[in-house]
Amino acid sequence: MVEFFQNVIAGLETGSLYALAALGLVLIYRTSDVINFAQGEMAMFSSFIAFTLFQQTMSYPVAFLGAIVFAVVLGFLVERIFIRPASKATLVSKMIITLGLIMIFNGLASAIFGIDMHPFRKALTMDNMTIGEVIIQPNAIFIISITLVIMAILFYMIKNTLMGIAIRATAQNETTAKLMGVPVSKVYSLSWIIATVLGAIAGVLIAPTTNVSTTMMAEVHLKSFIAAVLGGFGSFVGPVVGGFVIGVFDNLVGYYISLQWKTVIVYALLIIILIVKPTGLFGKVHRKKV
Amino acid sequence: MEPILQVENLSISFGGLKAIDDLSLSVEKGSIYGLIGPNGAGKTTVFNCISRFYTADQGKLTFQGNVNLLNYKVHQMVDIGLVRTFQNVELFKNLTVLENLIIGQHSMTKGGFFAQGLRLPSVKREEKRIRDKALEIMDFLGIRGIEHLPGAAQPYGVMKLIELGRALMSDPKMIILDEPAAGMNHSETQTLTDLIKKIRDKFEVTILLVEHDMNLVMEVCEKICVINFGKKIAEGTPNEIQNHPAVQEAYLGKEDEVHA
Amino acid sequence: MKGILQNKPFLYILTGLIVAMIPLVTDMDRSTLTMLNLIVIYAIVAIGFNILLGYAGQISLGHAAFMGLGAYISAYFTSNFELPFLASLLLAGVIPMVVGLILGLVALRLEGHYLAIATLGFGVALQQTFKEWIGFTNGFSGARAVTPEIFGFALREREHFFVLVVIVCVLLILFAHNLLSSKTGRALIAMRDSEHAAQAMGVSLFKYKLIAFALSTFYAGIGGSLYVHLIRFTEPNQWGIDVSLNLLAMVVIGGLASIPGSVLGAAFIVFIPEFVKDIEWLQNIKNVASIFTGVALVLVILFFPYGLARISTQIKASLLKRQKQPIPKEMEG
Amino acid sequence: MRNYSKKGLSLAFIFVLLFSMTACSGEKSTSGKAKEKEKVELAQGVTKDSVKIGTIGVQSGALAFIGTPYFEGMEAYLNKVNDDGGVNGRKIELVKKDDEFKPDKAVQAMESLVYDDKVFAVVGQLGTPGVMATESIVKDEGIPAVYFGSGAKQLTKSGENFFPVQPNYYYEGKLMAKYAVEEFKAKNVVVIYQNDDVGRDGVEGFAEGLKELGKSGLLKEEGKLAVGAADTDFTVPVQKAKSLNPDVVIVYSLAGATTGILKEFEKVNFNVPMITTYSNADASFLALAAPGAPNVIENLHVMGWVDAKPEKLKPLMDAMAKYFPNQKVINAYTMAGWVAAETFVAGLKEAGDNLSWEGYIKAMNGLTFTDGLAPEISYVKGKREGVTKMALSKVTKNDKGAFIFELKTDYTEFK
Repeated sequence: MVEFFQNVIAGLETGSLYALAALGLVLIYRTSDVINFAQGEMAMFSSFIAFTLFQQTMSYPVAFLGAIVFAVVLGFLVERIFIRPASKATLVSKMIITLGLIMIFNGLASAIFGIDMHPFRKALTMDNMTIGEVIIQPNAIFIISITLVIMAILFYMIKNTLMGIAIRATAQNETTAKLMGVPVSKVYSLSWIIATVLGAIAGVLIAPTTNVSTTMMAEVHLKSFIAAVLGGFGSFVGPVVGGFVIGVFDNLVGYYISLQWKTVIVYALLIIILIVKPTGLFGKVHRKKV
Repeated sequence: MEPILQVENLSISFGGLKAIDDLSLSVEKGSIYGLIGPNGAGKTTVFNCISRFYTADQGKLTFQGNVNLLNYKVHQMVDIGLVRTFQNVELFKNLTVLENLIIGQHSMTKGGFFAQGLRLPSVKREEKRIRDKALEIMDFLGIRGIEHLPGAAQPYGVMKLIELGRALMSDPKMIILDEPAAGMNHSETQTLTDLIKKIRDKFEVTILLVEHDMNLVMEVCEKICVINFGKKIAEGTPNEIQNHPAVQEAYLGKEDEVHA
Repeated sequence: MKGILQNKPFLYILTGLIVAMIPLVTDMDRSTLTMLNLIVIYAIVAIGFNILLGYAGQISLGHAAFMGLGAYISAYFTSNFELPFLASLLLAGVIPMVVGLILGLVALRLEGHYLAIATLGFGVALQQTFKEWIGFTNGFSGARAVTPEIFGFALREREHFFVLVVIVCVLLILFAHNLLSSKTGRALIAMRDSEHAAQAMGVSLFKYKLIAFALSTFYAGIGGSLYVHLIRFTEPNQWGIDVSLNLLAMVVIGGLASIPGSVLGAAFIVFIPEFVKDIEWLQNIKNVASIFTGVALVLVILFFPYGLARISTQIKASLLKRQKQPIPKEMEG
Repeated sequence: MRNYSKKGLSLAFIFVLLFSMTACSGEKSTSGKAKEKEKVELAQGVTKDSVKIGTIGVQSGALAFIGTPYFEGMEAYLNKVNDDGGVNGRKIELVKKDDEFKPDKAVQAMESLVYDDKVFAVVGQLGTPGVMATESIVKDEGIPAVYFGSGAKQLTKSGENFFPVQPNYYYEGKLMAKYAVEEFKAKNVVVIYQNDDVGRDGVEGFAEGLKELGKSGLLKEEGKLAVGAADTDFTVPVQKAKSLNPDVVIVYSLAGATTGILKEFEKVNFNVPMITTYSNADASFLALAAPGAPNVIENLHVMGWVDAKPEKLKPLMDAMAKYFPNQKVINAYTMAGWVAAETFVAGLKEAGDNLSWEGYIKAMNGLTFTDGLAPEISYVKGKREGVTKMALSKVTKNDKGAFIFELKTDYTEFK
């Protein structure tokens, strides 16, 4: 039973990072209809900024904030330079642009930061707590709660603020939103900025586990896609739940079924869920309009 | 005259809202039958049920006396002789005009997978046959000369004709037209009125249409069914309908300008 | 004469003939020849993938795994059962095709991005199976393949192998071309353009989605088989998502729903990194090839959205209506 | 457009005919080529003042962190040799090819080295997929190939012209078993291994080693725990390991996964002796792993096949400082590259002016090299095992509180 809880808590910890990244994916997808395959690489870039700043200043908050500021700029620039000029391109074409961005960012990162792995510190370095025999790291609690807080803020903003309403309107129907006077181009910029920041946070928080390197986000990125699909691209709650589910499920399958076949089992289950519920766990099925 | 299509007690609802409520109607073979009603009355929904895009919650759909439509899937409709057009013209934008028409013969086009890949003589003959047939129909519709242009780059009226031609290609027994005159100007509508009659006579088909344009409906249809809120409120000849009090109240009365 | 030049099958055969001859009459480096072989092999896979993406409008991000499956099958049957090369080539097409049908069934339920991720997951799972099913794949030690023999003639030289891959490629191009310009092709395009209208015209989505997946995985398997007999080695890490993404890039860069485009796209993706690596003053920058390919990808999408194969048409069109820009500026909200 | 005539068919026929004709003529031209080759084969890539050698390995992409230091180590040594006047008056020229860790690129690279650049030897080819894919070319051509940056075990049986140096993972695994049994008196062992070519060979070798020592019972089937190189969560294998209550844990994974595993050990306070692979035997690994696991890392033992004593490493450090002054990372890969060059040059010196492939292979066959970083490399009597003597070091804190490796055992062989 101890092992069970240990696995679940760790699953929630990594799962919350998948969730953050997935939320970014869904935000961009809902507003600008792009699946951003470069999200992981962008987060990696931001993490390198955090690492570099930390090396310079030895202050974790400064490094963290620096990465976020960088992510804001990066998200803005990527949308302006690469995505907006292609706004009339097909969905697949936009997807390919983000694939091109993977190559560009990965190449640039190793050209600028080098190809070595670097250790990075945790957000909280206090001693572990124990409940019964289950060991809980304060850092894990921090990660899970920061994820939940960010989500809460985001949900609140999207539900209640003007910008949030604009985002939802654009997500529903771009043309109508434009006609209604929603500053659609600002909404695009904003959603890319928020998404890139979310990715950066996920990157900085996973860095203590994966080390800072050009490949650090590979797994998180792939899992965030699955989280988004599992929860459904149609809602903002879905990907969050999807992230937690993937994180926990991954560990439970590894522990109780097979470490070697874990990946196959998780993906097979994903496909089965999709077949049963093609729009994800939280997606609504619409009768197609003819 | 025997009925070609019988709709009995058709009902369908979306999320608790009844779109069609216990609707029955019967279309006679060889006739031109109109389905009208105010916006949101459920006309297109009826069409979607008949053409099997929607599966009704209850009701019976019988075609040619003994064919239960509920046993067939959407793509099998053309096989049994029932073909439809769409409200917002759905042409295939990456096919040429000619190819758009040829698709209409899809189910009747012979030739297996490998025969096509190897382009056996039988496939070549078949291609020639359907091509000639398509050209013939284009002649009939008066749209020759644009065969090799992209289907979706034509004027709206022409696209409507192409879609009509595509439907005719499938050797239908019955054609369902979803607002054929939508987006057409007066003279185009006039041409369409004649065309619909000509099609019925030449191809010996039954035509069921949903339409907003009252002139067209009154002029072309032999029998009209009026629905509102998913329910049938009247059925009869154009004359009967025009003088039907319930219809005037529900529909014509409010939209006098249509008559003007 | 003009008629002949407009006869596409004739042009395909003629081009194939000329291309196959080039290495035989010129003196090329062996490594360059290997690259040419790879280009044609990837072209085969890209053509299949284009049938799926360009014609049928179905996306897959797991197609590398099917190429890998073809490679493993061919390596396995030629080495372990001494199956003749041509028979194993066929088998390497047919078995992935059957597996591809399963993916096609998945595609019947899913659309767009969901399909993209489901296929991505399928690819990862298949690749993971290569890693774990050691009896069949020999795990990370890799599977070896023999030099192919056709009617007793061993294709040891790259020039000869090239003739083989070009012949296979031309045959598959002709098959694809014929199929796509008949009933099946029209049905696929119709399905991509409007599923509703296609269905209403009697096109069975079930049948044609399955056909598209089956064809594309067949081509991928054939490509995989040729690949493994050229390189004579394969291992599981090769068949990951990066190759799937490359396939996607080939098809989009070359031009959706264009057979010559697929070939151009394959050449572009295989050749450009090699080309960039040979530019001396760039060599000090790490990963310059990757940056360059990425930039090229983005530029092609932004400025030649119809693909390399249609650049001339695009330029002609934009000259005709000069007032209309190929990429309309976005309206500000 | 669609008048496919019979012309198409008849042309296809001509095409096939032409193919068979060209196939025949092609054969002629190749036999011509082969003859040409024989003439130059005597010393391809060798002139009176230079020897051209080639190498292949990953220099870009995700695994560049291996290739970059590795090739730097190699170049540092070669630059040093050249600056000291070369070998018998011949400067060594190195042609580097990037294979991105992909077999097809490796094949192209090997082809251009052997047939186009016409190098004398292939030295220090890096990466198992590439090495495996090009093995048949090297074998067919008979070109000397010295040092493989690969732990694949079949290289020891590839042929006369193959000169492996780096111990293969399978062998290392066997040796680990010996240490586990003899040094640690283990009763119950768990292996956490990276589930790829590295870890699988390691765990297989370990099991075989136990078997040969008659101790198969030490490692149970459920004690073999797989991790992925890119995993983000190591809770499961560590929980499983802990629940099996082992007295020694083998961590057979590369730096990335190993640091993750160590952190998880630290988190659950799992203190048990650990042995890891020689791939992690360097200071940069410690710099990466120690911050996240300051306590448990002192339980870590590492295998080593290069003598990393400061005085032995001095030439390497000096050369790196001279030729790659900006490189701060000097790790096991740098040392490996250095040894690759060292071993090749040792053979070159031995061969003197007899620089045909046969001459070089003959010279190597008489070589027992003990002056380098590796304690002993010998190819005498057709031996092709590479380095077989390895030693165990333990992580400790030095006086300044920094983590270092401390040699614990002598260099020993498996039996």
